[in-house]
Amino acid sequence: MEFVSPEGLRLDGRRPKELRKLRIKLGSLDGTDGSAFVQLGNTKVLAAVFGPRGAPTGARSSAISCVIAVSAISVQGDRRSKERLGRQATEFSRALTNAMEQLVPADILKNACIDVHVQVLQADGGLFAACANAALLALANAGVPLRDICAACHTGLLESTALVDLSAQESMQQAPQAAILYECRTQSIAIMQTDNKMSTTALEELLELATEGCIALVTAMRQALISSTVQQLSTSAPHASAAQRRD
Amino acid sequence: MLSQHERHYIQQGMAQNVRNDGRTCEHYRPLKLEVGVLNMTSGSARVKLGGTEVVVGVKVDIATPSPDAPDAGLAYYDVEISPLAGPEYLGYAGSELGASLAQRLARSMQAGSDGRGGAVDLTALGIIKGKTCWAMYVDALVIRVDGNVLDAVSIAAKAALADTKLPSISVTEAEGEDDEPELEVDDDPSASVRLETPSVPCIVTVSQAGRSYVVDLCEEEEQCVDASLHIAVTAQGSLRGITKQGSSGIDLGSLQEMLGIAQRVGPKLIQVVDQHIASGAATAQEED
Amino acid sequence: MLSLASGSVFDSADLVAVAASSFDQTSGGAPETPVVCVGDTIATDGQEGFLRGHGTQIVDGELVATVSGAVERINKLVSVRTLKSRYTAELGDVLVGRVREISGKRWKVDINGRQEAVLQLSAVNLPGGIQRRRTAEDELNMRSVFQEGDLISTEVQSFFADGSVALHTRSTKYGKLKGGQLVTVACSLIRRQKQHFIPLESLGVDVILGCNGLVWVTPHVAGAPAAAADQTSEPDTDVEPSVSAKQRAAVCRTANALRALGALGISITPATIEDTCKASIDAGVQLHAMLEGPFLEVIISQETQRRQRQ
Amino acid sequence: MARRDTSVPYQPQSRPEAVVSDTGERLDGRGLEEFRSAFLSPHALSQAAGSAYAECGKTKVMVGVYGPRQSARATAFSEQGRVQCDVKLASFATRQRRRFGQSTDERELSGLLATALEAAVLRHTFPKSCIDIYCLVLESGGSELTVAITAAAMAIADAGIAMADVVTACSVSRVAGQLLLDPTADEAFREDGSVLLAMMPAANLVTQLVVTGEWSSAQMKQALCLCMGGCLQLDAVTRKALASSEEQALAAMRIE
Repeated sequence: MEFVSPEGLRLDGRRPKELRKLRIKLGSLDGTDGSAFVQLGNTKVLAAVFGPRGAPTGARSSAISCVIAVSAISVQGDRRSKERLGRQATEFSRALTNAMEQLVPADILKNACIDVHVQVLQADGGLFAACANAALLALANAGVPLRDICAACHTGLLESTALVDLSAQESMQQAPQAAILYECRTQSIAIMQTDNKMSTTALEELLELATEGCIALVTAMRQALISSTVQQLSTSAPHASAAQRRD
Repeated sequence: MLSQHERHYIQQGMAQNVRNDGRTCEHYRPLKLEVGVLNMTSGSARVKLGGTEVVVGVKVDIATPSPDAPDAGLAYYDVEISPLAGPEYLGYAGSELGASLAQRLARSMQAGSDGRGGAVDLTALGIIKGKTCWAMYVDALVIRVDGNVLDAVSIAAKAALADTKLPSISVTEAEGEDDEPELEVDDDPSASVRLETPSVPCIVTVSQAGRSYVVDLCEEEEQCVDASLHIAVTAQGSLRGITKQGSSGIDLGSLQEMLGIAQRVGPKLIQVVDQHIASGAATAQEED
Repeated sequence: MLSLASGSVFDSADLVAVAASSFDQTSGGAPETPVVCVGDTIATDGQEGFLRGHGTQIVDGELVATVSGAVERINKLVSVRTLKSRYTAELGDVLVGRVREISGKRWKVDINGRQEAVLQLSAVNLPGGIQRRRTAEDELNMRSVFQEGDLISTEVQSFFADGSVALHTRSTKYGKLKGGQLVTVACSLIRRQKQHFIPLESLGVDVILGCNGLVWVTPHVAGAPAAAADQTSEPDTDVEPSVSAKQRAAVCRTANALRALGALGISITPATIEDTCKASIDAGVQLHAMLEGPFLEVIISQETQRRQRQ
Repeated sequence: MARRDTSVPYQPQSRPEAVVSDTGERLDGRGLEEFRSAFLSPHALSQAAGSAYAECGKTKVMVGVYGPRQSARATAFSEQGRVQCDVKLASFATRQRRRFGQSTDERELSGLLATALEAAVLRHTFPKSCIDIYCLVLESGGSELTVAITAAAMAIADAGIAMADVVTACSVSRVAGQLLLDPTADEAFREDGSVLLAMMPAANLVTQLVVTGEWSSAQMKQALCLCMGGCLQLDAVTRKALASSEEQALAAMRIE
């Protein structure tokens, strides 16, 4: 099975440095404080935020709790592969939780709690990158202050070519892969996950490509956030200044 | 969580046939139904009934038939409550609700032990008598709970089953009698086989509040009714599966009245669902 | 452009998009206020003495937005106002809250905010209206005043150290709410104004616009202040106000108007409520059809005309 | 360490094909609308507040009621007491040995039993607390839930908990178009539809209705009437059993 054709095209016709079709929809889930739907190729993820709200009677240890759920309809394989993906999702949700804890200012979390729930609707590779993007967009849509806007991207080295945004088929190979959650303003990496053995030069190349991928994703995410805010602003009131709200 | 006064106001409204959102007692909330939303499943559907939102996916695998029904396939029903429905559905409460919904959905589709008489004719799922058959997994995922979840799940299941495309299978007979006949699966969609779903029922939940009988309750109204009956009704109006819920008894007269309402409302609901399925299938583009 | 008339069920994001696009055409392009996203640097055009307001942070000398919203400058104070966040209380706000729990001498009240509010036993008018010290016996029958799940109209009295809110119902217009319907909308759609108890005689309803986005609608009671069970004159009897079918239809029309305005993200004022209800009566729209595509387009066109008049 | 049971019964379950002879006689000689021999005895457990043991043909069920007591699960304040049910099938109850542990169908049976009993128990008499009903099916010879409901109601009465009325349940299976009252496991296996009705005979209120298979409304009416007749018959037996156990208790007290 040849993953990169001589002309440099991948199985689904994309070039190595090309992301899959990205679709973002904010605020589509009623009954939540904030929500975000992210679709990258066939991977579809929906995230919802509940809070910040009064912590229930027992004050929990960390104020942000993140749950990533994989359901039977979202997995291609059989029951065993669903359980395996579910375990990986729980493990990744821990990494995502403490990344979010650093992103949200401490005073918000002092005596309130935020629940970030992510549901994987369809898993076709690059799952955890999509989950991280959806969770952060949902937080922003809920009006939760964030220190920085960040995006996540998944890259791999197949047949000595660095590919961005791997599909399930591409990520099934035992090739070196790297996924990062990248903070764009401070240009720092919040989460990094690598799979399979790779040389340090390969790692650098993958991180380089992943950063480019994140920057491209962030512009799309920023655009979605801005247009959603502009729409809400223009419907709620043509006048915007707070003073007028106090008449 | 409602106050006693809101509960009284809602019950009085039901008695006057004017509910909080202006509907009459036998009026359904707006229904949005799309088919083929998950392209990695054999069949899928997404339903929004008022605020309640459900996605159902149907997957098929190869399995060995049960000894009691060698020529029939197998069907499994499961309902999961997504964490998107809210933190209160994580853990025990969510799995409890999911398990009871799955049992009621299965009861409405249940076939006899010989695989016949079910909502979906399981004999159509048999491949080689006694050796191999299709196992059909109907999995529902509840994304938002806003009352009347079981009806939304059953509508989505009916639509997903109508959308299901079974890959066509050609069985090449084995020459020697010891080796197995090979199965050759051709998953090109144009050659796929559709299931017979006209006799698949829709569940109509009829609830009793005082002397009034109400259909399609939203979440607040569900806290104001005494008892409810989940009644699966087929297009012809016959009853397929019933379960009672709620903590007060139903007198016999009301029981007959509620069955009558379900048999009147059910076929109309199925007509609306079938129209959506027909039009939904035509516009099943990638929009989510 | 997604036309509403075709379908009948939309999620709030579609509705806001359609409404915004039609308003933009009339008010000529993007709104004049600058909009920033999380992580954008806010131009302080060299002003040295700027004050950091809500929704912003200072990162090595630069002012950076922490939320996406509209930039607001009130002389030196620069802040970013978001639209969809939860209710943040201000002193004197009139609220509609729901009692969640009774513990010790306090009711814990859910006001749809970041933290639960507290209503002290001392901050309530006791039945019988006499002013006296609270005895242990009062503490025992707190549940006869307000129970779990009860809706109450109340006012923000003060703040605790940890930022949570202390409420009071020390005036006749506040107290337990009966015989009506609750509608929840985004709190940014309700502007702080002098009068939050609004009688709408033309529609035959009384409305309490809670600053936290909870709106209580009841049939209009001539003369008496809107809706509050006057808990001072006689103890809280269990008489449930009976509502006639006509009154109920009026309450339902107003509630559906509120839901439609909330879904479209149009700010809620007595004027917009009355116009929407009158439009639905003139157009002869069925009560339950007020949330479906065709009527929503009527509201959008009505709101567009109102903006042109402004 | 739970042993992975991969064993299979040495002899496949023999399911008789013809269950109803054309003369309307069933395998065990009963008529179409006849009950199996029933044995109901309250107060079968000493340590429970109330208990009952019931046998209906081969189906044997033991029920223990504990409470009203503080509920283990911390729940919000409620003026109405809670009824918590837990139905379990013993591992030897069915022909194929069952792995012990809460399986989905046991959870469903518990839910159906709770709904059937909640309407009859006057729950406002024990606010903020709960009664726990533990039901163990020792042998499943057909319509286990029916016998469980009747036995549980008797156990609650035996515990002296206020009830609006006793609850009796009865089920009907449709085999080849014929309605069989109180079906055995073999008859239930051949059914293409079943109706289970639990009701309060004196108050004439239905507390549980579970229907599977396809039924026209006429057939449904007929099945419901048959079930109600069965419930009334069972009601007489239940009241007699409760009365006699009460007399024994009084007699025992008088002697000392």
